[in-house]
Amino acid sequence: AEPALIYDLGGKFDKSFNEAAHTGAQKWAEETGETYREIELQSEAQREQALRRFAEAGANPIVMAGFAFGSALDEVADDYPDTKFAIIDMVTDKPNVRSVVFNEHEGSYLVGMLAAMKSESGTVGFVGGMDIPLIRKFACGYVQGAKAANPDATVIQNMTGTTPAAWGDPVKGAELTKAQISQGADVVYHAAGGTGVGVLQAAADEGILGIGVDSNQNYMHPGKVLTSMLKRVDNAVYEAFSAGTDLETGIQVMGIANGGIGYAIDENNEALITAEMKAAVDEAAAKIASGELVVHDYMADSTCPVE
Amino acid sequence: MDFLTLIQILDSTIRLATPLLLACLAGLYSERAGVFDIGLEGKMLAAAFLSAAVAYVTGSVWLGLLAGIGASMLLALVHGLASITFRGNQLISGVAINFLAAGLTVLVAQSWFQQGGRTPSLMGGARFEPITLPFADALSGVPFLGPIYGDLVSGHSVLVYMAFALVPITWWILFRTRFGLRLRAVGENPAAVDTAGVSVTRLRYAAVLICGVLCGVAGAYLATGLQAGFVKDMTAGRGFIALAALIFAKWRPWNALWACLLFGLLQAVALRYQNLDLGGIVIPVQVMDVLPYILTVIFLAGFVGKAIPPRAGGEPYVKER
Amino acid sequence: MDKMPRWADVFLIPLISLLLAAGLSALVILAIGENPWAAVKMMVSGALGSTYGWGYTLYYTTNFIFTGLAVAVAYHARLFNIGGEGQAMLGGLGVALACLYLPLPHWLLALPVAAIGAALFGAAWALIPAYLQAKRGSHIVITTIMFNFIAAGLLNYLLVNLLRPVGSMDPATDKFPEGTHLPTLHDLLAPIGIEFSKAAPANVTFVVALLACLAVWLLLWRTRLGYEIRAFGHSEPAAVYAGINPVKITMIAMLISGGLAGLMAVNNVMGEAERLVLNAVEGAGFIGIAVALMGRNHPFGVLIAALLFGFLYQGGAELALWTSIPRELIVVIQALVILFTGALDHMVRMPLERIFLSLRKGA
Amino acid sequence: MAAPDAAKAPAIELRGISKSFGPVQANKDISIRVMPGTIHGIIGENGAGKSTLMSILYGFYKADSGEVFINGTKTNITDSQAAIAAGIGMVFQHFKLVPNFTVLENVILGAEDGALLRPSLAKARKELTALAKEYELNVDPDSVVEDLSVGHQQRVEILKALYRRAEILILDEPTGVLTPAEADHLFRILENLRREGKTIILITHKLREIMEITDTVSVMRRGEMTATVKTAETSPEHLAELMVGRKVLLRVDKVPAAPGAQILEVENLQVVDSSGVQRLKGIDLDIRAGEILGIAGVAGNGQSELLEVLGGMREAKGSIRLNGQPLPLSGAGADASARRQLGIAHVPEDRHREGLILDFHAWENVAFGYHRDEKYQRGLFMDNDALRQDTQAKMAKFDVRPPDCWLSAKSFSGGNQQKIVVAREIERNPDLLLIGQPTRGVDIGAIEFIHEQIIALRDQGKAILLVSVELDEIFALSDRIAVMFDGQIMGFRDPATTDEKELGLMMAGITDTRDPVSQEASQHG
Ligand SMILES: Nc1ncnc2c1ncn2[C@@H]1O[C@H](COP(=O)(O)OP(=O)(O)OP(=O)(O)O)[C@@H](O)[C@H]1O
Ligand SMILES: Nc1ncnc2c1ncn2[C@@H]1O[C@H](COP(=O)(O)OP(=O)(O)OP(=O)(O)O)[C@@H](O)[C@H]1O
Ligand SMILES: [Mg+2]
Ligand SMILES: [Mg+2]
Repeated sequence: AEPALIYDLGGKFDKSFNEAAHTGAQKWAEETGETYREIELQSEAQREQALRRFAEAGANPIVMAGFAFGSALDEVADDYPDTKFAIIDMVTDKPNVRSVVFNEHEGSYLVGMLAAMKSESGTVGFVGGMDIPLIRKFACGYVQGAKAANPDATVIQNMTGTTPAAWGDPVKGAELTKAQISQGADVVYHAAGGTGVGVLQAAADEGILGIGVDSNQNYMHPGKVLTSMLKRVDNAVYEAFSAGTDLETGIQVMGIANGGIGYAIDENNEALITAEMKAAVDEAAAKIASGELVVHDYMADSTCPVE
Repeated sequence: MDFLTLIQILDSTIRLATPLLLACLAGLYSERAGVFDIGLEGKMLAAAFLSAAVAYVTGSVWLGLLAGIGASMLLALVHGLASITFRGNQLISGVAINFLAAGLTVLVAQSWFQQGGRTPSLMGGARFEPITLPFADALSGVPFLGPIYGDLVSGHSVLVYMAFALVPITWWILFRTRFGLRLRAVGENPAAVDTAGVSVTRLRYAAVLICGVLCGVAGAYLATGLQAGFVKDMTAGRGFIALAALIFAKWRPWNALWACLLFGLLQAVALRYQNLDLGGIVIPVQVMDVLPYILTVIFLAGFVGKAIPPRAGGEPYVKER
Repeated sequence: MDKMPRWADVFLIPLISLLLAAGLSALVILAIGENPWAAVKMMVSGALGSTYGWGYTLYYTTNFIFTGLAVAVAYHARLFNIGGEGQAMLGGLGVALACLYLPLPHWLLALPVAAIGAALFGAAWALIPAYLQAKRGSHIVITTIMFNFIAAGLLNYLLVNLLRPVGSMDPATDKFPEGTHLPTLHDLLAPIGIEFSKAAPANVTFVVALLACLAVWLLLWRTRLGYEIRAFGHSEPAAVYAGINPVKITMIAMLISGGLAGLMAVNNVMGEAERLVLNAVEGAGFIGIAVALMGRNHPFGVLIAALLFGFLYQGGAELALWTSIPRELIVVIQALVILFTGALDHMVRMPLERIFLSLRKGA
Repeated sequence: MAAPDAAKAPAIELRGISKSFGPVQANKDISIRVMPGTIHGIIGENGAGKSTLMSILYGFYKADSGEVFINGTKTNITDSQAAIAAGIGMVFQHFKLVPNFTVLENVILGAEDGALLRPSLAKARKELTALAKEYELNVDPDSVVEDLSVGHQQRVEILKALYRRAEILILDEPTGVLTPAEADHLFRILENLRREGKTIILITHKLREIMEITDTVSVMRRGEMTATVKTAETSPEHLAELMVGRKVLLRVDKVPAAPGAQILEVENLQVVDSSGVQRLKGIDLDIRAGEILGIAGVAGNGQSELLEVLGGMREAKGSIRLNGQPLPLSGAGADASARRQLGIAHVPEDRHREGLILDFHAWENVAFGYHRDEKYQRGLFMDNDALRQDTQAKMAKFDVRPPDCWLSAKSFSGGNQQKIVVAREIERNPDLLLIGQPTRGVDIGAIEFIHEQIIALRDQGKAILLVSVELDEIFALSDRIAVMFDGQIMGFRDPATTDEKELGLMMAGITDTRDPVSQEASQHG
């Protein structure tokens, strides 16, 4: 059966989260020469219809990019016991569902270190998308990393909004970034989906550095993006598609240890990252992978040890 | 709130007020001539898309601007056809134009760029870059004046300066020229214009097309100045806020400037703060988002001042004895 | 003397407008490199080719009946209510509050209670624009536009800050309790031996919508109130002459209109999502304008037009799913229908009138 | 064109002008010649096509066929611009002024000298001063038009035309809205213009005005030009006959009134309209059973407001008693339906605006205002069958043609529409009938019928308040006449002992000086 992929509201080409999912699906399609179904949601209310329509049409497995599918999937999963579902960023406890969650705090920790090491002002910024625990998890990891690299570092944090619209508001992303720059930030990390396009744009326009998220966004403004926190949604989608109808259900945690999380260095940003920065970060990554260094997960107890 | 933050917020206000101001002045021409226009939003949106698309394809933001104006004028023409030539309901026509733009932009963007209804990001010459005014750098060291001139006044794209310059120009056109006299007359009593031997149809088309031009600039600014590309529904209600500002301004150019700056300020504050803490009272961001609309309703209710629209507004001109 | 026979006015003009809209849409599809004929076939099979398709078509139809009736009732009082979107949003709030906070053990009880909640909240949202129009002459089109935005802000605030269950990331209410779940067409038709798709969301609210059509027809053409609404809509000075209170009629017509728009929430919030999410209305309030214009503001016309738009909506969703034609195609069609039946009415009408005039002279 | 020819050529010549609006033929093959330096009157009943013809001459409408010659030259008047260029100016029945512009701005609108306003305004200011002196056309150039009196607004219209160098001036019913004094002033202006060699076309209903000022007069009837005669060679009676196509009886047969009990008593009635203008300034009147009180006056002097207050369409201060019972004048119970309950029926002045819902079927209109009556209800619903039967009966009795209750009101002719309204109100058998302009725009046959019905109702012992701007109608029907001016009643007169002249002066607000004379007159009578 054809697999299917449903993107969240930010849209397939948000250059970030959804686009990562798309990349994974494309990779699978190119490698296998097979086809898949996909749809971009236009509104909250369509989640269930999209899910059902694919299930009705016999798509299998059906992958959903985004936590917001949780409740729709809860509804639908039981009605199609023979269909396998995979949901990203959310845990749904159904026998035919694979829940893929990422240790975003780990990757954010790494880019936080890079940001603090690169910053000349000692102030770095964070622009989140929708204000939800998941994004706070990014922020918290980032702050921890920055403080680890420079205990005196100041981190300015802003969230874009409280609704899914916060994923697709580049104007607001840019304005928030400009505000942070005026407060002294010279590196700004975003975890804001399509909104981040505006963040990186503003950073580039104002001559400071941005940090991308989810996908490798270094190419968007070569030399102006310090790095990108890689959340290998593409791998998750690729794996789910590859597994096909034999998809293993249950919870799958993707972290530094299993290559699900990382940071990006390529020709667009190699000049920005010195050897010692790289060494420091790689060391931390190794420690996290080995369990020697534990980055606090905001979602574990809804608190963050550092501000 | 310290001085620098204030400058930042005002700076952001100017950027955000610009599309409102352009659209508001656009509406002013149309409505002063007696053609109500709730299709500002749609015209801006169409212009935003086509300007971004053409700027991307050609790499020239000026060509993009022209294309955006063209798209907006095309919709203005439809509005003119419906409300002037075929004497249809201007409100319904406006509603239709908004939907037409909302649908067509995504449809065409999707088939053109295959990026889920958006254009690729614009780079370099495909965008309006900020202009640094003379002496901005020289003055940057001066306290107080430096930031005001250097950050607040200088450093916007050419369209911003154009929008602000349009306020006195519009005033002058409306109140000091023959065209303005006739335009205002046709919005108050078209029969007077008609019997004076001047074509009501031509005047109204002129007004509607000027409205199209300005909406086009507003849309182009959104996509190529404020942002770097088109995304679906990127006007996000700005056309309606501009309409609200127009009512708030009682259809007068200078008032329009103040109204748009006020609404721009509200947007700037809403962008910057999730919740605004005013000494213990926390104003949620949603309140700031809807404040322009609430203010307009209060204003419309006539509790503060009275908004009297042009008398012949909204009505097609039918010859009567 | 009428310029045209009645049937031409009632059927021919909307039909021509629709054909024009369809023709232009086909051109748009061609322009973006797709095959319009294939698109139509896919829409028909997707919307009408299975009980699953029908289930969605009727589900959307139900929404559009309510919002279309809302526009139509206001229209008869010469009020252009484009606040259906906001009123339906608030209707959703009414439904959600009723379902979440009232003990409703069975749908037979839950349905009327939620319906009352929906209608009350929808009507309440029409109240201020109605009052301002009636008492202070504030243009209802502008105020209802503003109220759509205010409704979105209000709902946003409530869902994010007050109604979202603790620990949830979605800005949405909790699931409604089991007792409030409405029977779907599957549940309703199974006892009489008709196999209807279980997955489709069409539910008992469709029947309510049909009843609403009938009720609106009776109201407008068989009751004193309807008589007064229509008289007021035709001429306000005449209404005053006849002792019809303009303020009262404006208020009542808008309250009924807002209530009808609010009732839509019974279908989408209670019948389908079973919780209140952001933007649950999905533009149905605006489609109501197209539906009412197309249906000539007559309840049965609204029913037909709502079916048509239900078909377009579901067919469009299918298109978006299986082709690269985005769902926005429906928005374009909707826009063209509004344009031709509403704003460019004279363009269609004038040549027709001329034809009929010459036919009559010839005869 | 050679000069001697021009001297003889008519200033205006129309040949074979026809114009129809859909099925209505407003002008049929009309030809007319107007010599330069004369005042040419056009008279005709309502809807005869006078305004249409003039609008064609002014390029406001386009004729279906026909030709226009100005000063002997065939002129193609495609639009008002062309008419203005040909030296034609027109003062419309409803002024075409921009209310919130100043006089100066209104005058230059469309006749500006360049793209900038300043020079045009300065030039116009100078020229207005000159014109004002020359023709007694004084208005303050800087006042805003909406603040001016009707008479002054009309002067602005004339100034507009003269500023555009009009040699031919058309005035459409210019005195309908003027007081006699203002009308006299207007006529002085017109004579000044004639003296300057301008050509004037004057449309009016008033035979007196025609006789007073015109040189020649044309009569129109049902879209056709029936005659053109020299004013000096005709008489009002003759013109009236030409207008309606047969001998007109200016009297209605009726027996003398036998007034009974006091039905309506009005004391100190005051009305202030929404813009703060006082429309009624303390009205006192009473009407007895079996009596018709006619209210005469120039339109706009408060008659409409009086009817509206009595009919419950408007709030007021003061007191009204019906059959001795005081009526509320504001709030609940002061609306039209409450008044109807108490036995007040009302035939409104404007049947299109108020009396009928034009898009409703005839049967729906027959209940209009009475739709809450018990007999039209069946449970929750309206009893449409009862309505239709009722309609059919009334249509038969009042000879409404065609007697089809399914036709929409707009498909009936004016006279039949008015019959439907009158039938509805009279058949209710009211104690008091308010009736405004009962025969405006109604053909002569229907006029007689409606007049008979009104008299018959009086003879049944009902009280009737008649408002009409037609003095003939007032004289024909009234048992007593009250004259309104500026929101006040100038006095009551007995129709048998007064005359048009006296009423005319009262309508201009002049009573004191005339009072002894009128008493004298009544002693003679
Ligand atoms: N714009 C129009 N559309 C339709 N019918 C019209 C129009 N203008 C005039 N008519 C009709 O043409 C006929 C002649 O009207 P016109 O106004 O010329 O009469 P009139 O002699 O000026 O009457 P009045 O004395 O009432 O001013 C009438 O039947 C009128 O209803
Ligand atoms: N004898 C008749 N002559 C003309 N039309 C008739 C006749 N009998 C019935 N009709 C038509 O039948 C219909 C009766 O329906 P109803 O009275 O409810 O509607 P209506 O008042 O015409 O309004 P609508 O057409 O909007 O429903 C009308 O369309 C009416 O025109
Ligand atoms: Mg006339
Ligand atoms: Mg007339």
